[in-house]
Amino acid sequence: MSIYYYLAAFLFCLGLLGTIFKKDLISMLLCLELMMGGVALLFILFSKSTGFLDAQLMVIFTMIISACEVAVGLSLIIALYRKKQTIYTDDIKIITE
Amino acid sequence: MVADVFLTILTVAFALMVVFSKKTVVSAFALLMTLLSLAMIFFQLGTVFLSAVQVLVNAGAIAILFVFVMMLINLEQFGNNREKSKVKLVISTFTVLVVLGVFALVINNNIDSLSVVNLTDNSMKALFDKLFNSYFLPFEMATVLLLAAIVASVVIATHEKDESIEQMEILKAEEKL
Amino acid sequence: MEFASFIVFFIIACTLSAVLLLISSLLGQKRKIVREMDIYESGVNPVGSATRQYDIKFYLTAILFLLFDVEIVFLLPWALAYQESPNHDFMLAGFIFFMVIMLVGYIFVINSKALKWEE
Amino acid sequence: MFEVMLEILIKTVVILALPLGALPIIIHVERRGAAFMQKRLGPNRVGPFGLLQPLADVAKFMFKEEVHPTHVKPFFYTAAPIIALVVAILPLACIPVMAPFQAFGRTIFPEVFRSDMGIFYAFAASALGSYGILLAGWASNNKYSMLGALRACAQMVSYELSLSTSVVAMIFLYGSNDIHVMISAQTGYWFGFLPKWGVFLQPVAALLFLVGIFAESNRLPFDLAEGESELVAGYHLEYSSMKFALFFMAEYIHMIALSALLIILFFGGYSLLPGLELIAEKAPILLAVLQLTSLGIKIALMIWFFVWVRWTLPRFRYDKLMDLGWERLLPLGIANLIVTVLFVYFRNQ
Repeated sequence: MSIYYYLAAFLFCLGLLGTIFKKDLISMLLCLELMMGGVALLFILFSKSTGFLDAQLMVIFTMIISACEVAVGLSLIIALYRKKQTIYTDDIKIITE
Repeated sequence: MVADVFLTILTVAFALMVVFSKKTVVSAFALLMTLLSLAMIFFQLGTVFLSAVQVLVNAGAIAILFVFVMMLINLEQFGNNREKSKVKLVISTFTVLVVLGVFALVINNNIDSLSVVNLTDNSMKALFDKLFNSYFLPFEMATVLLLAAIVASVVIATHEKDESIEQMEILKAEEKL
Repeated sequence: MEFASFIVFFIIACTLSAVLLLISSLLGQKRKIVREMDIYESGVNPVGSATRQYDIKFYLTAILFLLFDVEIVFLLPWALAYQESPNHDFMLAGFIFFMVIMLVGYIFVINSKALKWEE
Repeated sequence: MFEVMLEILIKTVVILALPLGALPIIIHVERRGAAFMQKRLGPNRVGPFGLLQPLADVAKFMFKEEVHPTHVKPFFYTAAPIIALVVAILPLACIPVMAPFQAFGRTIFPEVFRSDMGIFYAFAASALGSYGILLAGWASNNKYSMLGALRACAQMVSYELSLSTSVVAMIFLYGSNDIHVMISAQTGYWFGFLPKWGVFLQPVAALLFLVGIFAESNRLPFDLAEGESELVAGYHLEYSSMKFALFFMAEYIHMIALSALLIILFFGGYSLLPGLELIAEKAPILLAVLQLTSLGIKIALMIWFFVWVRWTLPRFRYDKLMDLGWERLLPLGIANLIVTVLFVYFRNQ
């Protein structure tokens, strides 16, 4: 079971690196989801190893928050795409029109 | 034990595919598979409810959302490039090292004292009791957060109907002429 | 035990479908006709690409599904905890608060005409 | 260890063999039923009453040429039918075909895996049903396929909401999510003749669930995904031979699994049909067989209902379909849930 601790760390770091290095917004959101997955796994592992159920509840809240984040984030991407026809972060350095 | 290693390899492979795939749609399907293998890990760890919720919410809804957005945005014109910047490389290496260091510290200091407690089916009832006693206020606040997300996403995605994509394209075509 | 059963079931189901595909690819007739390999578009030559932009309503449906699904999924633990709970009044108050918030969101969605397919 | 593995294997094979074996019969019944309702003959040449027609169909699917178009995305094109079938099969794993019984010195549960979260698992698995379709539509790289897949997907997710509200109402009423507890709550009679089925407690929830499973399995009147007059065949347009057959099988198995869930929640699952108790009292040894028969008869009636509706109701228009899902059924489900909760609360006062 301890191998899962390393898996959680790997997922978190990979997601982090992806979020930093990706150029388009959709891929960045995908990588954020990876980070969320790693965090959820870590919470479950802690709950399993210490017997505290609070950590499992944190997983539920993680999922709610990731749902909200994805919904609003993708809406922003859609709005941006309609306005500027781009999803690259480099093209949106100027926010105001 | 074999199942542990197998599921870990599976998850790692799909996670790598999310980051390194050239096409964004393939990344999205790889993310779906990562979430599903995470759900299988939750299942194996005995938290069947969380596994089902992971499949219902994360794999069932979030991944569909990503795929839909990719159908909406014509992704063929965007490559899936990664940036090559030295500043970012230094910063990210530093960050990852810090994260891993903290993690290693926590795990190495505590992993021996962490006794494995068997979570049985009864723990599910205890979990729900706890959710609706100690965590009642956060739970209700979460619904308020969801309400905010609903309003925000509808407003953001539907505003400015005049500037719809098709009209933009017509304008572009006229400019070319 | 549960997990082992699930894995066995899953592997057998996957093998079954893969074997079915394999059988037909082994037994099936093989020809190479170029026209047959083309995109089907009611017999005329294909126009444009299939990766065009589709209606934003599809996307809005998916996003609202995600958010309402999260709310309904978290009603399930509530429904299970209600009978066990010693304090039914408290649980009912929580449920009503939850439902009011959800209905506010729902009424907003319907009022904003985000899901109206016909203008 | 060996015994446990053997038990799992036997259960898996039986649970897979029952619906897969019933599949040709169901398809035959559907074709003959369609013919009956349209005053035609239907398939009647192969074998007596055309009973061997399904076998001929299977052979045809196997020996057909496999067209592999050049414009598709090869990996996903091949993976999509497999995913569709596997996902359709998965919910069957937690559906019990009879009551738990004692044998070889322990209790044997007649489902592939036993968990009190079984019903959640089934819904989670059937929520993945849209991926096979979406993947097929995208990989086919065809406008009809893509549009059909998007339509099917949007429709499935919309109706899943009202379906979930009815499940919440039923779980709330039974006070448990264990399938066996749910079914044992539904055995017995009210007033001596009316079976204690959930459908009499919650007719609105039953209606919502029924409409929901029609939409989830993409059957008429909700088969917009493959509306022949506009989209030719929908998401499986570019598929042929066995690949097409896998989609076909997935649709029917999805139908069977969802019908079984409906029967567990609202029609007493494997509890005996009225009248069969008399036999069970005379010969208790037959109880398991009678339970299996009861479940089989209930599912068969449900499938016949699917066929009946298919040739009775016309297809919806797409905007009407979405309006029905979001503006009629979802508020109905929420209102039903609120009324149920308030009723239970005030009854206990």
